[in-house]
Amino acid sequence: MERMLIKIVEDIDLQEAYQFLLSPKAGGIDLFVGTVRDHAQGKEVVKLVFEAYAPMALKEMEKLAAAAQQQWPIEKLVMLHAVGEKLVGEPVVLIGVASAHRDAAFTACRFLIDELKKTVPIWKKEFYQDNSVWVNAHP
Amino acid sequence: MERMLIKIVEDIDLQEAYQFLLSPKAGGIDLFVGTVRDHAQGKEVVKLVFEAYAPMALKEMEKLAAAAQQQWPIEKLVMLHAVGEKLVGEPVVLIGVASAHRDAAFTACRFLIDELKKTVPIWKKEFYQDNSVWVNAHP
Amino acid sequence: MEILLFGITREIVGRNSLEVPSKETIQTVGQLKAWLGAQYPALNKLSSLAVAVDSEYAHDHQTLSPGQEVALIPPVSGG
Amino acid sequence: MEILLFGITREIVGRNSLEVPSKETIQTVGQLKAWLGAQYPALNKLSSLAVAVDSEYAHDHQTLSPGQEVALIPPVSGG
Repeated sequence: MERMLIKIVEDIDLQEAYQFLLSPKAGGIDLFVGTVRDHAQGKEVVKLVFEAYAPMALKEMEKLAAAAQQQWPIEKLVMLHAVGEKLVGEPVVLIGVASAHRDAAFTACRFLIDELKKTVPIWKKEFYQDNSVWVNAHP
Repeated sequence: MERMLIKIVEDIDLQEAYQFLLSPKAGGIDLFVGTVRDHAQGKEVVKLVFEAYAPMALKEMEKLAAAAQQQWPIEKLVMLHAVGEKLVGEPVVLIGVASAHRDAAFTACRFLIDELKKTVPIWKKEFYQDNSVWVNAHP
Repeated sequence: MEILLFGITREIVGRNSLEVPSKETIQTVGQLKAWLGAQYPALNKLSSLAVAVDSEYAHDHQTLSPGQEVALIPPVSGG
Repeated sequence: MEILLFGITREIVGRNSLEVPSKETIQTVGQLKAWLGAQYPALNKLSSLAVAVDSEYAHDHQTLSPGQEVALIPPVSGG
């Protein structure tokens, strides 16, 4: 049985992730979905564009998944990240963890999204009404 | 705009909850889904049956939602609990929180499921191969 | 006075609700619990037993009045 | 040696990848970063700049060999 679904995708499919996570041994599933917010740095956001160094991003996500599986008893794990243009309200990242008990599901899910933001080579350009910026690029 | 969706239902509809939670002001959505696990107290579970004192359960869930909204900046909030017979793998409870930042979404979601289990008048009867028991009823 | 029953209390009593005979002089939640425990000793073996009045958890000293909706709340186990 | 470029480094250089002239004697990741910083001073203004070798983060002392896939990794901002 495949326990991990890790992909770079055009569009996040919540239903696909949920179906993958369902397991007779799991009592709790925690799903985190990151969506495009209409504001950032006090400005109105029009859209985001995501770019990934896909082979390395997948490798880094797999390392995080392995680290989570060593720390917590995980039945199933999903990590999906979208690339391309995303409008306000659209999902851009999905992390899902199914475990026998909810504590592991919550804790591992939180760990995975926090670490993904630190190490996975994916870049976000934020487009405001008047300009655009690569997020985190400058101090 | 309605910010809270709180219901006792026959069947949990993840898609309905997700659509309700999407908001231009939200950057993070945390969704917790509790499902029927195939084992409990070291025994094989065949099914669960849930029973609610519905008017009071809704009132208690609304109190928890209000308490969460006072503690964290929440855009949208969903609490769904199923009643009736649920088989292994089926969802029985769904908590969803959308917030501008993920910290509030995770923390409030965890708070809501933890508190729901303590105070909301819903009862679960676990059916094993050979017998059945009302969970938590006895010391 | 009618008492709504759920979960294991429904199974102990064998019905969905229970009528407290009007001859009983039950004025508070605590008195109701004592009377019920005497009628149905299995209720005393539960991990806890709360009473809800008009769908709110009630304290033992709370006075019961006619027309209120009263329910027994055995240990909850939702989620 | 070809260097893959992403995000803001792609915009600074103006291309998806960059060829390091073979006359340059670049043996380590650190030397590559120094050379790039001299050619494209805007790279020095980034919050951080990592190099990946064969899709793994590389240390400055790591030696570069022909045939490896080398990429510049500006500050990530996924999620």
